[in-house]
Amino acid sequence: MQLLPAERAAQLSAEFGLKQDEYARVLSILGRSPSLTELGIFSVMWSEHCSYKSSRHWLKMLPTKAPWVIHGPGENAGVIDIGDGLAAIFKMESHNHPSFIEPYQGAATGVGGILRDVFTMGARPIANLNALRFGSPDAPRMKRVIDGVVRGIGGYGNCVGVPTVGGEVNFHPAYNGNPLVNAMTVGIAPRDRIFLSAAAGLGNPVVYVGSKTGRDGIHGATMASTEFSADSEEKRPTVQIGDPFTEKLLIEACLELMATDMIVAIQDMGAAGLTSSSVEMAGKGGVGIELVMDNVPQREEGMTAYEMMLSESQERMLMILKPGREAEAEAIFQKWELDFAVIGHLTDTGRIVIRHKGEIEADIPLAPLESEAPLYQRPTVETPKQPVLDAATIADPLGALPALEKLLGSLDLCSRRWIWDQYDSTVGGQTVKRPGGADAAVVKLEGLDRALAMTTDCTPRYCQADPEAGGAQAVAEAWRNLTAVGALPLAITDNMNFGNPEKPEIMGQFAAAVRGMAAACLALDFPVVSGNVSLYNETQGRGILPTPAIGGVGVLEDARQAVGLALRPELDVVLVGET
Amino acid sequence: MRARVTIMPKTGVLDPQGKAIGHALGSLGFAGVGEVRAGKVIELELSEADPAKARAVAEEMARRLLANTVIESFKVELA
Amino acid sequence: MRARVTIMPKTGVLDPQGKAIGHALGSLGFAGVGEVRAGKVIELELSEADPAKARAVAEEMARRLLANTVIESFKVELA
Amino acid sequence: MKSAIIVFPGTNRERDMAIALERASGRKPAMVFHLQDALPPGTDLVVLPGGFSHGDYLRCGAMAAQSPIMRAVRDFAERGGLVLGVCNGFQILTEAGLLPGALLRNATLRFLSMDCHMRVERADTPFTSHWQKGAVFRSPMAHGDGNYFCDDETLARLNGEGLVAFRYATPEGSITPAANRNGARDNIAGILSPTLRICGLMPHPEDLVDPLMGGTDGLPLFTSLLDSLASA
Ligand SMILES: Nc1ncnc2c1ncn2[C@@H]1O[C@H](COP(=O)(O)OP(=O)(O)O)[C@@H](O)[C@H]1O
Repeated sequence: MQLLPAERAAQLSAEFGLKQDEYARVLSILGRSPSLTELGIFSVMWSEHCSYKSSRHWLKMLPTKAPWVIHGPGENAGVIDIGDGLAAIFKMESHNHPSFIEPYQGAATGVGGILRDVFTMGARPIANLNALRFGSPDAPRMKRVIDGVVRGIGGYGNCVGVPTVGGEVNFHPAYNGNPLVNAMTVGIAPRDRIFLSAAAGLGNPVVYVGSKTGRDGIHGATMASTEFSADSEEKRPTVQIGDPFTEKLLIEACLELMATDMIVAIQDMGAAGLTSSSVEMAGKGGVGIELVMDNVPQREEGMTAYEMMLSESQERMLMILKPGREAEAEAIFQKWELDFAVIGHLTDTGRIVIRHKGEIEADIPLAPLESEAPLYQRPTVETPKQPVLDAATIADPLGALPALEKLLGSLDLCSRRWIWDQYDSTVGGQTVKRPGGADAAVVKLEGLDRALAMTTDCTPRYCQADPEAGGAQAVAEAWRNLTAVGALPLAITDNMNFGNPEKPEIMGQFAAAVRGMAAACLALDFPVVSGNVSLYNETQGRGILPTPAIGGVGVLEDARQAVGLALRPELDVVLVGET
Repeated sequence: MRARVTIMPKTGVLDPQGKAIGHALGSLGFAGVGEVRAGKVIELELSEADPAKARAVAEEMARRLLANTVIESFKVELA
Repeated sequence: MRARVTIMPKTGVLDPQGKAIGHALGSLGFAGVGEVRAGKVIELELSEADPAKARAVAEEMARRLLANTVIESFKVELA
Repeated sequence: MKSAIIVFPGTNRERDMAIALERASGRKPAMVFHLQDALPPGTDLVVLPGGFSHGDYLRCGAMAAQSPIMRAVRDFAERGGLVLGVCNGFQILTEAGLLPGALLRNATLRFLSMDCHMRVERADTPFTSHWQKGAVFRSPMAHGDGNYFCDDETLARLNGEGLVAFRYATPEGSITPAANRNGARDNIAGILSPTLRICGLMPHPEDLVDPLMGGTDGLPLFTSLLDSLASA
């Protein structure tokens, strides 16, 4: 193995985003200087994006259990029992930084990534939603960002044939240099056929399927873990291109394979691609894994092991098959015209070993890679409480009618039709309530009376003023939107979008938002089953508004009981609750 | 002056369209097809008569609007 | 042999994309832009080494798949 | 009715179509993969459903039109079989030369997903007999390339021979530019072959066959087909 000279290794580790003490831990785990590939693996596995090192401490406060929760956080997506022998599988994920660099592709690949998180567990995706925050439309580049993001979400979802049924959008100058693109997918699977990622079975083949590997997005996961600066222009070559057509084939091929009994474990290659999928699968299963890079399907010539391990090429999956079933499985992927390659096998060494061209490129013990991953309890500062305004003392500046007109014309309240008119919301033939039709989208389960309701919610303004109340409010709003269509709210996924966690006031926002969310979840019996954290959402030192986006899912036993927004002339309007 | 701006995906950037076309040509029975790349071409009628200036204008158009230089490269030809 | 197939909308066929680009260039402040047409270019790596044969193959590919002659015309260049 | 739905790589509205056909006829259609070279024996209706066959790369429907199964579909059509193409299926039929014209990018250059209204231009066809001539019905549409184009001569022939099946209209039945969101020539939403046995249209009546999804406006397309096959 070619080890990096000590000085070079230290310098590179900093470039890859490892802090000095983190790098010291790498040295003590290995007991020697790392190779380039090893350093790459450590840096992505210990990035904020993959390790949740700043947020994990706080996320533990969220309630994650209920009798209907089948798998909470920790799997590729959350799984809940929805009756009739079925499970709903769902998650939300951010693609904020890539969407600023290349809005169309960034948003498109965000949708692709979250779809894979869901179908990798055996679900057929039945709906997509999104939560978007843009800057002021007059800010430089922002029109292009808005247009590109909306097109990208539509372009990907429409082509894979999963209806985009809901979402939300806000505008605020705090997002001028850092828009938020959060995508959510909901899928359905038989509740006794859920596929997990823990590898098992000494000698079992490790199989790669999907698209070929190119040099796309190398170090994307670490990019999502550092603040944006003016030189992020330089990071451009890392942009990944989405291929929704290949994703559609991958969905069909994986579901066909999942109908057999050949799969032991499966995981999508998301951020940090082959590295995170192989490390996590082997780590969870407590086994070792050996990969031969020569067998990885490659799109470009002369790729190194380092590049292949860190590539973020899209539309790829990794799985462990039962022994001797490779040919049968391969036939399915051939039918769908996808690459299929056995790239390694499981071992009992507890190590990940990467070989390429006869050389060992990496040899890392898996247990400490996980157990010694950095975990921070970063200092927090509470957001100062805002004085309560006495409405009676504030003069009416406009009069009721002009105020109403102004509100209806404001960016945050005006019609979103121009967005959802670009999203196919009916494909699948099960959409009972489309965007604009109800407080939550309602999608029926094919062949059954049952339907799912889903919504995304957050009001960043509230979270800025009082992160705890804002976090609770976002959960409560999701719950209200689900009940408003007649659904029983079951569980949520979340996407925590915040600024730089190294700043105590930002970490204070984060901690308070989690507290608020936890309180609301407990009070409403509305557990968190999956989620995603996106930190370092800042541009040149200015943070975004704290934005804990909530994706809620509920069930209706009879889709015919779904309630929409439309008022019919003969009905009375009744106001419930105190004003 | 007529300018032609050809816009291609940068080398190394995935070209799903080119890939699919290459595949389709194969199934149509065309043998010996290697890499296929799909791009765009935009033909512009410019009132500028000076070739050097016309080229400069077309290049600026490409940089500012026609090409997405994050993922695409472009070339300007005059006719 | 490398072949480049350029595919343009036929005259008389509406080219909304070209029109939109022309409009966008105008709003970016580019003056003196006349007609704008938007087309496609497909670059093919062919194992065929004989130029005449390579051209014939590329033309057949264009006729059978790459261009839709109801709405598009095409041109083959070798490089 | 023994219908066959053709599934190309990237087809994504085959399940919607199967639901509509089953709802009208009580019978499940066969799903036929594009690599097959024959239709199931006894097939009396072939449906090319919506989606993004081959990703809609190059041109919508261009690659699917060259699939092995399309030879069988062509033979079936030549023998007088009924062929319905919806959205991507319509694009494939034009690319295969089974219907004239082509579908260009929407004039708005955006994907259009919304309800539209269509006026039924003739009711004496296997696809439209359960409507009155001039009836207007609502249907979802969802496409990026639905802008019907043909040359003047073809247009004159379509109009002259009554081969336009559906036009985009206002809910009251007026043929206006505003009702024509994608910019199609003469508001054409769907056309027929001269034999009246092949029909292609852009919108998705199959997604409006159930009151639960907002209505049954699209159902007559399928009951018409059932009727014509039952009485054949
Ligand atoms: N980005 C988006 N994608 C899809 N649908 C959206 C998006 N933003 C808003 N919508 C839809 O527009 C409608 C109105 O949105 P919003 O004003 O956020 O509603 P509410 O305040 O009731 O949650 C909802 O049906 C919502 O699903």
